[in-house]
Amino acid sequence: MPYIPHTESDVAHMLSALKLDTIDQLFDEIPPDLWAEKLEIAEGISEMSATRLMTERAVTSDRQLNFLGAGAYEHFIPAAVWDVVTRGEFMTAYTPYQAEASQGTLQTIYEYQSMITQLTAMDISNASLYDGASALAEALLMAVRCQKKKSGQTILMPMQVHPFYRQVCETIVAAQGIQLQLLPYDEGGQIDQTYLAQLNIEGVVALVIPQPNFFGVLEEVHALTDWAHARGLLVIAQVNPMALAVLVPPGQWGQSGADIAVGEGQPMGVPLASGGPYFGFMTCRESLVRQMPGRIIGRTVDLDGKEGFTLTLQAREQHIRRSKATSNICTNQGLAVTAATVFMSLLGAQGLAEVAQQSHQNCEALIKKVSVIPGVKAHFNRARFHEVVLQLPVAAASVIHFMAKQNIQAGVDLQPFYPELTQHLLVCVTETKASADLSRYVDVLAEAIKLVVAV
Amino acid sequence: MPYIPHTESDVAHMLSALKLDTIDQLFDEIPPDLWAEKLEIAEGISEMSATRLMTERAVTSDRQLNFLGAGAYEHFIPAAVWDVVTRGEFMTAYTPYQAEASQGTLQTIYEYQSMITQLTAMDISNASLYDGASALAEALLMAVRCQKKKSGQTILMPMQVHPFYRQVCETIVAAQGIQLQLLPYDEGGQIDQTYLAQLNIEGVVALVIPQPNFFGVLEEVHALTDWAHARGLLVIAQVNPMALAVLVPPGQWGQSGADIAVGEGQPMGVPLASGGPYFGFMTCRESLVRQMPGRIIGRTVDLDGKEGFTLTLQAREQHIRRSKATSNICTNQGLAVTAATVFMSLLGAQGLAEVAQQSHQNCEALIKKVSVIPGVKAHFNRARFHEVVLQLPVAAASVIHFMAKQNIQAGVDLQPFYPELTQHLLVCVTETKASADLSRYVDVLAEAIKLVVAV
Amino acid sequence: MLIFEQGQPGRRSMAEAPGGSSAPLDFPAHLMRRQLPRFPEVSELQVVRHYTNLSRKNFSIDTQFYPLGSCTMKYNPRGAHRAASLPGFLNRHPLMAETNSQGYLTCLFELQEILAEVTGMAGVSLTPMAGAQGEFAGIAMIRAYHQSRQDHGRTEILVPAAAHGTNPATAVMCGYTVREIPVKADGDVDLDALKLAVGPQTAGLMMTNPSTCGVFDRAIAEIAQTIHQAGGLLYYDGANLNAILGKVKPGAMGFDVLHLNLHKTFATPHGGGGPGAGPVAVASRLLPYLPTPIVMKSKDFYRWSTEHDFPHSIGRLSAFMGNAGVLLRAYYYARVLGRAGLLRVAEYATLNANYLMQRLVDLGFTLAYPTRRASHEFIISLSPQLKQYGVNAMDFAKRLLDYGFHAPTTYFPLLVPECWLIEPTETESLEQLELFVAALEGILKEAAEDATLLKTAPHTLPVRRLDDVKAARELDVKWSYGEEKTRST
Amino acid sequence: MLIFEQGQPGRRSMAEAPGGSSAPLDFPAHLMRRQLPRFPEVSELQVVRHYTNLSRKNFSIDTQFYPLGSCTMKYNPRGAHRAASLPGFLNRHPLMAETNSQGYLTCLFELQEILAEVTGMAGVSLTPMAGAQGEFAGIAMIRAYHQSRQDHGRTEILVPAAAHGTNPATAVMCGYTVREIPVKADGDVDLDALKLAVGPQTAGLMMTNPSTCGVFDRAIAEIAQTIHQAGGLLYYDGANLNAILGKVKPGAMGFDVLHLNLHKTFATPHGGGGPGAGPVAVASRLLPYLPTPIVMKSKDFYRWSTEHDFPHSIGRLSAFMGNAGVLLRAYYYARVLGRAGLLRVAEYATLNANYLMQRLVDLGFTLAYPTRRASHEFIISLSPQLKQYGVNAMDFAKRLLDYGFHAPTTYFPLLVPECWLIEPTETESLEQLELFVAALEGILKEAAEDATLLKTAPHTLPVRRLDDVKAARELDVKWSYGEEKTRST
Ligand SMILES: Cc1ncc(COP(=O)(O)O)c(C=O)c1O
Ligand SMILES: Cc1ncc(COP(=O)(O)O)c(C=O)c1O
Repeated sequence: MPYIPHTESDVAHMLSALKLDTIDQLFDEIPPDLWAEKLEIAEGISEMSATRLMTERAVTSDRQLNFLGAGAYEHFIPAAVWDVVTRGEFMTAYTPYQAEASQGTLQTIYEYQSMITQLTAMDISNASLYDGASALAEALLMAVRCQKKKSGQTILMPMQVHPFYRQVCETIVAAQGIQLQLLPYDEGGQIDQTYLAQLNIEGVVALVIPQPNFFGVLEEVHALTDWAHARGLLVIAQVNPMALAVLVPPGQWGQSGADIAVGEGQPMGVPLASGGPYFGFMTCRESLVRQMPGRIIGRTVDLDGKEGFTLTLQAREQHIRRSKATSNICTNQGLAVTAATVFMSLLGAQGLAEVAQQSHQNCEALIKKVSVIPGVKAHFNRARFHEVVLQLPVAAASVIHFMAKQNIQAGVDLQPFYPELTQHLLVCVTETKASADLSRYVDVLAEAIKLVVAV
Repeated sequence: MPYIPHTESDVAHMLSALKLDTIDQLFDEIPPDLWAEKLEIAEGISEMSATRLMTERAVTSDRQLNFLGAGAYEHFIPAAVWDVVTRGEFMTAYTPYQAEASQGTLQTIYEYQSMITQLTAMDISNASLYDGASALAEALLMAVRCQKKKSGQTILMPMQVHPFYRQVCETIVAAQGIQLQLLPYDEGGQIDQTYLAQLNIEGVVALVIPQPNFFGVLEEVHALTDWAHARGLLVIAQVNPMALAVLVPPGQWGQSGADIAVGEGQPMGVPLASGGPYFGFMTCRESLVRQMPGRIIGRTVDLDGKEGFTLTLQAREQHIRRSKATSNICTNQGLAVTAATVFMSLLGAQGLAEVAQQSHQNCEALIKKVSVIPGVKAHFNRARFHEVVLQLPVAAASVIHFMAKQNIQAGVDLQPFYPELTQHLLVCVTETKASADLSRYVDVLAEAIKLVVAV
Repeated sequence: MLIFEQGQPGRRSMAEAPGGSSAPLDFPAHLMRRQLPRFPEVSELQVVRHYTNLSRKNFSIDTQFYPLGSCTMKYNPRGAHRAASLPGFLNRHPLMAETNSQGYLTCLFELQEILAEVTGMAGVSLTPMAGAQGEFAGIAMIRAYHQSRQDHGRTEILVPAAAHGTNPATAVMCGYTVREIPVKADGDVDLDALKLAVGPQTAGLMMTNPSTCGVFDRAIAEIAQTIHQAGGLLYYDGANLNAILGKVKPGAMGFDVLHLNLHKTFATPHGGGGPGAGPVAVASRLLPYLPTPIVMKSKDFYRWSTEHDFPHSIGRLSAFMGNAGVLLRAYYYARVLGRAGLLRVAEYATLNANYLMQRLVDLGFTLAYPTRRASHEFIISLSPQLKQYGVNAMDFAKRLLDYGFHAPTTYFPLLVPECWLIEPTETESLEQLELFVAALEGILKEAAEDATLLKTAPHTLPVRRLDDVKAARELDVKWSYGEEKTRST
Repeated sequence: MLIFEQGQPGRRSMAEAPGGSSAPLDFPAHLMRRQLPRFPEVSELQVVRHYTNLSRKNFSIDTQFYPLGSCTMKYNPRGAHRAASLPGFLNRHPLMAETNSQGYLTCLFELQEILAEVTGMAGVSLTPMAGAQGEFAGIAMIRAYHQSRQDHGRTEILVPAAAHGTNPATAVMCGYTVREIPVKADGDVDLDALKLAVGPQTAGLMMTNPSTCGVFDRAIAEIAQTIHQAGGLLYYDGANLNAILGKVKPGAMGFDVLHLNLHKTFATPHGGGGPGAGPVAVASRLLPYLPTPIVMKSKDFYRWSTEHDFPHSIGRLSAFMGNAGVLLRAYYYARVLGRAGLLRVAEYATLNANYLMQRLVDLGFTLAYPTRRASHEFIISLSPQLKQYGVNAMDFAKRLLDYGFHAPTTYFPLLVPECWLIEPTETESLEQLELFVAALEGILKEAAEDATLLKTAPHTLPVRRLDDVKAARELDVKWSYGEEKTRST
């Protein structure tokens, strides 16, 4: 029996200790009419067959030249990261409820919290949320809790926050009657500050600032932060951690810094993996810590005064506070956080900055190369980070389709999300791309456009 | 500096402790005329670049449908095996000289020795030799040492021992004046017993019996063993451990069993990996243990009487006995042995038998399918194990070449090794092949033959 | 020692840098970072050694028996890990073209079907990233259902007292108020109390069955009827599905919506706190509200659902589509087990739990529900030991760590005093259970002879009992530079 | 507990079975096995937990400082491991068609070139599977060389007294007798003795330089001249190449043939005793004798050498072509380090050794060669401590284990009494060296105050000092069934 160790004589011994004849008798408290018929599921297969099956399935998405970003970024992950992280002691442990038997996990998360607060220049980090989108949603809820004294619960949400993040926020905050008020972007792809200037902020509690935004464009974070703070709004930064190695961190935005900073942790050593497991990070100002959702690890001492680590401020959490908890989150994304901690230790701040720089330079190099194709250019004309909206002379969907057949993932068609961006492709380039990859991209793109035009 | 942790200030501190100005001064005892010029080697590259380079190189040999055997066998390896074996504590330890700090490795090898002796039905196993071929060579040397009282040092070596094994034996035993006398095979591909009957055994000390032999054919191990023992020869069994799950083990050959049994351990959980690291196993009769080469692990007790494991009978080894050692072997194939131990534990005896059976059946199924192609049939007509010599209507080399282009590794051309086998292909089928794989093989083989005939 | 304490200014793990030339950045100066974050500056060996050694300070399934009740710490097949780590899956961008993703989508589609079958429900969405997010999705669907019927007066979710904390927390996140329903002395929900509690304000009831009391609620049919008659819906918290997998389908019990914890029942690793996956399954009347995306099949082509497929969906719950890597592992697991294997899970999990329960009774431990069968887990109360020796459930738990076993879940469910919730799972052997029994026998003896030994336990772990109060009072949640020089621990 | 003690008849790790139908075997009955071997019968979890926990009983580079002299226990890059584990390499059959193997062959060809360059030799064969097999190949080539010149009187190989055991053992395996050459008090070979020893019977000299005394033999040029003038050849044992990599080429010192231990100098993992790889490199006059196969390049096509390429080869040494996986790791390592990085290996290995030597001198330890620079390793003698406290080199070593450091090599080379051969390697940090110094300071104090503590060490490991004598006298080298019932440990 796969994974079940019981021999026939084990079972006989156990049943006789229970004074029973069959295992089924153990279920005799369950009304017989509830018992299931045979499952309509195929018979089991061996590890060999299952491995072969999965290998064949995986081949269809293997060996793609990937220029997709849009919230999930292909960075090189040193082999040491997952070799260490997949050790049984990390991978097959539970949430560290028994602190003394979980010092490995606990210290690792403490170190993670230390690094994330360094990266964001914020005071406090939790131990992770599910992903960048749900972290943003939790940040909205948290902001509303923090602004309880204010009437109204509207949040200003720029259009150029990741469309999927906005959708997740909708789903999660809707039930609590929180409104998202969308902000338009200007012709540079940034938050439209003239629009802001005229905005009625009645009932508004917070402003979300993405950096870089979904278009890859950098926002004027200082001016925006100061604008919001001047009006008593909280500032929620939604940031790419890799970008923070080179960009001013949310803790230093404007006069007094963002209040909450969240983001998708995936760029820190977590593979693309079809979308998850990733992890959402959340950091905040110290004064807001009691409204923070999720686990937090603290350092303390043991009976002998020796340093040790443990879950702390648990009174915010569902397993203690139940209906009064700051969130319902329980299981988070521990192993991905462990990977991020090892990744950040290996790369170091300098290494992260170099990855960011190299990615950015590769992206700019691609833009330059691609601009020789007639009708192709960068759509927004502002500083950006490793991602760009390319304007094409044809519909992006056709180009994507053609290039996918050549095993090139060309980018994201923006039209479904921004109807006004009719022929626009969101393209990301990271440090993993060699110059030959860029040339290949340009050649196949040119070919694709020609073909589409010809049709 | 890759892998080197020294900062500039570390170096300055260390040099000043040494009262030196430069690292180069540490080399001042080396005559200056010996110092090297700049190395003609490319500049270093990052892990990312090196990984990419190696990935591109590896692609050329990826996704092949493999029907090659000839001493290296593609068996399915459960994921647990190498996940556990590549844990740092196993992979990055040295030879267990400090027993108390190496109980993991030592107990594992003790368990390995226990399993291998069970599999071979022999008394004693060592901790491994380099590979199957060098294990056989060491067995020849050992046999000569054991037969010191006999004059002469000739070993009977069947032609159908793996040709590469015979070459390795030549290389290794030649310097000590040991002769290999080749034995012909009969029309069934077995050791020719009528030839043996007339053989002058003057100066002969041992007989090598392969099971199965290089052709995949089973030898008459009982009769051969008894023949040799009746003449005072030692019997050296050269066996495939996977086959031993279903075949009579060397310890039970004839009246009194083989004296030494060796083989290639690779089928026990070690990947094909281009030929290594594999491991040679060696077992023997208890009375011969002091002539055995290589490490042996023994069980003992510690100061408190608690069970523990340690290197034993070290007086046979080079680090103690130097020029009087039983062999010069020092580093062996420890990690591969660790993998084999985990593999054998996971599969169990029943599992190994099923793998052997399934492989054998798949091979017989292929033979049946392939025999419908005109001019193709099994060349030898005796019982065999999971490997067969196919007679083709054309030269094997051309067929191999054509099928390789279709990413099928068709088999081994026997002509270079056996000039009389002019159109013969050695084909292996293991449990990893599904019925669709066999059909594909047959189809492409038929096509290949047609094409070659047409030329 | 923290990784921060091992660094030296300028030290780097150089092979890990991307290499290549770096022209100066062209960002506007005011947007550029002025100073690098202060990170550890360490070598590759230091990193590998540090985290390898840290890992050795954890208990885990791979190294210890881990009978943590409600958490289903069963063996996590390494084959599933390898399958999910295949480069075609691991390097797959979540937005990769569907034409290049048929293999991946096939796995998910088939997983949806398998989960629908084992739960007896009409449809499945895989996107929730853990049990709690599944709960959120489920309650949000209940809400959407009532709203679609203009049934706006339903403001309350009922939750049995034994429920996991995520249940009430979820209800509140979905805008509901929570009313607790008491549990009877036999572990079943108090049906009379329930009947009194239901009404036009009832949006639904959240419960697990078997419950976290470790027993199967025998009146489940009547409970369902009660809720349904009042116009409410039934939510099934699937955390305990391991107890009945293949044996009883939640759909048959009358549940309308549920989540599964794949990281429990489907044996995916917990990773020291995550990731998990909490797919939701629904009866047909809730199908329109499923969270998206969902994998659809049209003429042998697999694709993601669009808004046209699910215009009434509660929406999206994650940036992409949930914890894909966890889903692949669960799919692998389901395929290896197959029809017969999935059923065996419940059978042997239950056998192990009942056997272990009997053995502890033999030792003199006190069951919380002595008249009942155990499900896949059971509860003992250490109140008698507290009274007799002054040793509480936590002391027992900490001492158990010294014996090389992870402790059961302590002090949950809250309604049982000095509670231990014990779940051995089906992948542990009879011998392992006996070793656990022997340890408890030893500790019981120690409690009688030397209670301090327990009260100051553990004694053999990397640290002794930790000061949680200090941790909360003197909040220290990150390393501060400057500390290197002043500390001596 | 042994894995054998955890089994139960009939228990299996079932997912691992191949599945499928099994018709009865058609072998002749007398060739069939009558009874299955008695193997552990255990579950997958039992196997994973058992070997995971066993691994935790090892010291290793990944977990401890491991200054084992002559063994070069440096960091083993995980990137090399990943690269060698790529499916295209791992699943490649050794006899796969060359047309499908160009990537693999390119790596090996370039590795041959790199090794030739760093050793200053004319040609390389990668096939030897460890240092000792490299030695065999080298001495066999020396033999073949003399034979080709009909120079049959050369029956003797000279070996310095400090040589590793494999050197004399190898010479004997190649049919030579061995003569030991004494080493002087300063660690250099006794040149006068050497001059007396050479003659027409001299086939060659095997030596390492720097030697296992941890010093560079300054008279190497004269040694080479002496041997060459006598008609012998010089064999270089490359185990210590880490000390001079990129700094001095053995070819420049006059060596004719050598092996490299890639598992030392090129950072491939030792695996708890192997595998390694011991490529040989030769000066041009020995090229014809290289062991085969070798990778050849003809017009951008890479292929294996055939008998036509090397008709005078000493032959084949392994079934296929050596430890391919180790070679790929070494190739990766060489590429990542490159020209500058390879040179740095020697520089920083030497810096670490000399610094540590100085620190131990400061503590009052006694150097074996106090007037000399350390190479990448150095020797202290614990004779003074033995005299003063009755505590020998082994006692010190065992106590060091309690401090969480692996011990240096003890009692080798044999010529230094109470010898510790210490090799920190270049990948260890200054802080790590200081921690080691602090530990030795502590132990020195303990030796003075409580010698028994050392003599009965270790105290904190899975076992205390083991009885080697009993192990050899009452040989117990395998599990016997039936033991389960009788044992109690
Ligand atoms: C009964 C019960 N419900 C819900 C949950 C929450 O699931 P998750 O941790 O996956 O969010 C748990 C997890 O411990 C549980 O045991
Ligand atoms: C100086 C010296 N020579 C030779 C060898 C033998 O090398 P291997 O163990 O790779 O066979 C060693 C290994 O310890 C050594 O240190």
